[in-house]
Amino acid sequence: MSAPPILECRDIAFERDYTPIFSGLSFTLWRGQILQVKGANGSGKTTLLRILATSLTASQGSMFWHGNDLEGHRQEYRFDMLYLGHQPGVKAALTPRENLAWLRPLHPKAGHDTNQALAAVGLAGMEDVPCHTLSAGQLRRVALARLYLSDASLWILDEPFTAIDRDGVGKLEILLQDHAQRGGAVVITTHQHPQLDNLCELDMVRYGVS
Amino acid sequence: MASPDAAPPELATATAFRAVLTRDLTLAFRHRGDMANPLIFFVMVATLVPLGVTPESGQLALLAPGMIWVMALLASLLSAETLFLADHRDGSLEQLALSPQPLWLLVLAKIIVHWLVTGLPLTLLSPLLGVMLSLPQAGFGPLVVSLLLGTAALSMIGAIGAALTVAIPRGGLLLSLIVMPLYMPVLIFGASAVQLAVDGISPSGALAILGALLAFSCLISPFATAGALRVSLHG
Amino acid sequence: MARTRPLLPEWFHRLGSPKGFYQMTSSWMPWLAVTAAVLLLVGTVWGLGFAPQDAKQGNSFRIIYIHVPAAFLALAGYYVMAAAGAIGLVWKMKLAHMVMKAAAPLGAALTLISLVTGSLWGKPTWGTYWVWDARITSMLVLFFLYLGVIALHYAYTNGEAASKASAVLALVGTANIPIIYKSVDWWYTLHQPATIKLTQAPSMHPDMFYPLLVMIAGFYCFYALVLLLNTRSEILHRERRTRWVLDMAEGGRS
Amino acid sequence: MFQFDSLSAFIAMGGHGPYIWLSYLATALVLLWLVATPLLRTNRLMSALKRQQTLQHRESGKYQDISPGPRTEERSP
Repeated sequence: MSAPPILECRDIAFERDYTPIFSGLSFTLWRGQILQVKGANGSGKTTLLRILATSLTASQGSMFWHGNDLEGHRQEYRFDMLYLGHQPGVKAALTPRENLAWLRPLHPKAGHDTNQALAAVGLAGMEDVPCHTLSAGQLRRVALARLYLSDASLWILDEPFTAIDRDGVGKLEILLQDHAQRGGAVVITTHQHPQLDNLCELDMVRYGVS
Repeated sequence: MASPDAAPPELATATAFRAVLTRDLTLAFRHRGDMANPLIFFVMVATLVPLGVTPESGQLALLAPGMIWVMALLASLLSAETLFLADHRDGSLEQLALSPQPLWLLVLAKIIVHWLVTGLPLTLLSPLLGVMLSLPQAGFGPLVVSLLLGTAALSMIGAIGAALTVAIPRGGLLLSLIVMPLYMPVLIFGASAVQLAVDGISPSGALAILGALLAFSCLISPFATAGALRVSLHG
Repeated sequence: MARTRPLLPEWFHRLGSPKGFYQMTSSWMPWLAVTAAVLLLVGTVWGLGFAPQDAKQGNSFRIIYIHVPAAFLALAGYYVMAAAGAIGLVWKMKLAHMVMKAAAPLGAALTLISLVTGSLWGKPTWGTYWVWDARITSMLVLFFLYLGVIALHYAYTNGEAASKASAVLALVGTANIPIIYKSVDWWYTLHQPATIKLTQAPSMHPDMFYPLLVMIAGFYCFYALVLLLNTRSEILHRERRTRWVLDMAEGGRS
Repeated sequence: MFQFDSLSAFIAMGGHGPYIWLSYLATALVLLWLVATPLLRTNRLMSALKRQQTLQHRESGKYQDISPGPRTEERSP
């Protein structure tokens, strides 16, 4: 591989309120790879994802983006990364269209049409319905619609499949596969068994503190 | 796919600022009822003074400048909590913090909307309170001008407290505790501007300092609030 | 990922490790305690017994020997707390956060002392326990600032977030202190220009002034002593699972 | 040169005695409290750690595991 990995972590450790959660965690994420973070509840999966998304700062260790220390390139990194957490990050009082209207300028990239994105996640015809009338699964789909709109190369998705029905999961798997093939990379956590090829795994139990 | 050596990404920060501004305005419009709460509180507290102190207009006139300002301060304090709470609960605050856009600018947009929705209506309503508390005629002009500047400064300072207590359950009372001392200079110059005008002295000096306080808080507050939000999200 | 730290001398980082700090300061404690006690005792006896009476206020001015040092340190203590918070935020030093957490209640207590002694001094001078004098009002606001920082610190369950949040509040408070003091003075002159300022030391005869210097030095030593005591107790509390603390517990208190 | 001619004059302090002694007493109490809290806190922690150390040697594997065993896999994984 001539080009440096999209994301490389060296010896990441995290402690919350002086109690260590995990330590010594290192991995590299190359283009075209999908990394599934596995581990029991409370093993720090969400914490790791929030560290990768720069929402949390690790107690120790360093992270490299395209070979550069993340510390100096936070803004470019965030420009090229999309993080979807447990909460959808969608305002219930607004309609899906209005929600995407304020979420898109945060990552201003060549984007596709909002209607196409909402149709792709199965919300066709519901673009102008207030989100508080939508179900939890539909709310998450509004957040997932951002994946169709953004050109960020690194996606960090926390439990993207929860509350999504069968065909929604199928579509999402295809989307992740295409993204990887186009040279992007994905980090996900899920308790289901995603049918994805070149899926690599990272088990938190190896880094947990005994 | 961008990589660091590509030209620095064109961030369109202005569009992001406008997007957050319109988002919050539409949200405020969707919850129109909530906009009335600080105003109702403002007028209700005004009726406490005659009930509690004296209905006699001569004495009320002495109290009016200071009391109206105290009530405006309390009303804006009550509404400061709503600034980030809803965004924190549904995760949109984290999305704002993780965007490449400068967080202090997005926070500035939110503070401006918060002022438009609470501070400005309070200012426009204050002459009504002036009448209720028999404020002398000379005081009305300076009252509106001082509240115009003052409520903006209060929204700015209140944002810091709101950001610090957003992750704390039932953080509302704590918000008032940590923000009240920072409100005092604004109250001092705001209320004395009206008092000076009532006493026939030109209030321009006090209003000028009030403007300086607003400028100072505009300079400090967005950055302090952005820093405080990142701390709260870390918690 | 640890923030790339600006260039700092090595001893600053060694000082940064709580264990290193604890062991280094163990030898200072007895000296500090003795000096503080001696200075405070000498100052009190000198101020109460040997300093001449004040022409106007008579003996009640002797309260100045605890009011002024406490007021002075209450304000200086806020800046110490904010500085420790800033160091903790910028260089991510756990020890700095511990120093800040130790400085907050100490500063609040000193502010309380200056308020109580000021009010007791006001009774013989002005006939009432509470007068909205500029200096005392600013001291009261400073007390609220301290209470705000302490309350915010205890509201967070996560210790680290608590230190960072209260550090931010302390810094914002520091930026506002000069403004608060100036605006209270302006407000005071607007309403009551005439009466004397309480802590404006009346034309100090040298014999009155020396005990005051001794008392200020004594309070400084006392402040350093309690700050170190609190920080060391916080270090032991946070490192209670580590080997060196457990050994110390077994080997009897060192 | 001691300012007061007698001990009782010293205590009376020319009529201002109560205020002066009260403020010195209050200050002394607060200062003592400031010194005492960290010392007490350290003592409590140290004795708790000492007790915890001795306890740990005797107490181990005290609770019997009551969580259900692994279910036999009826359906295919």
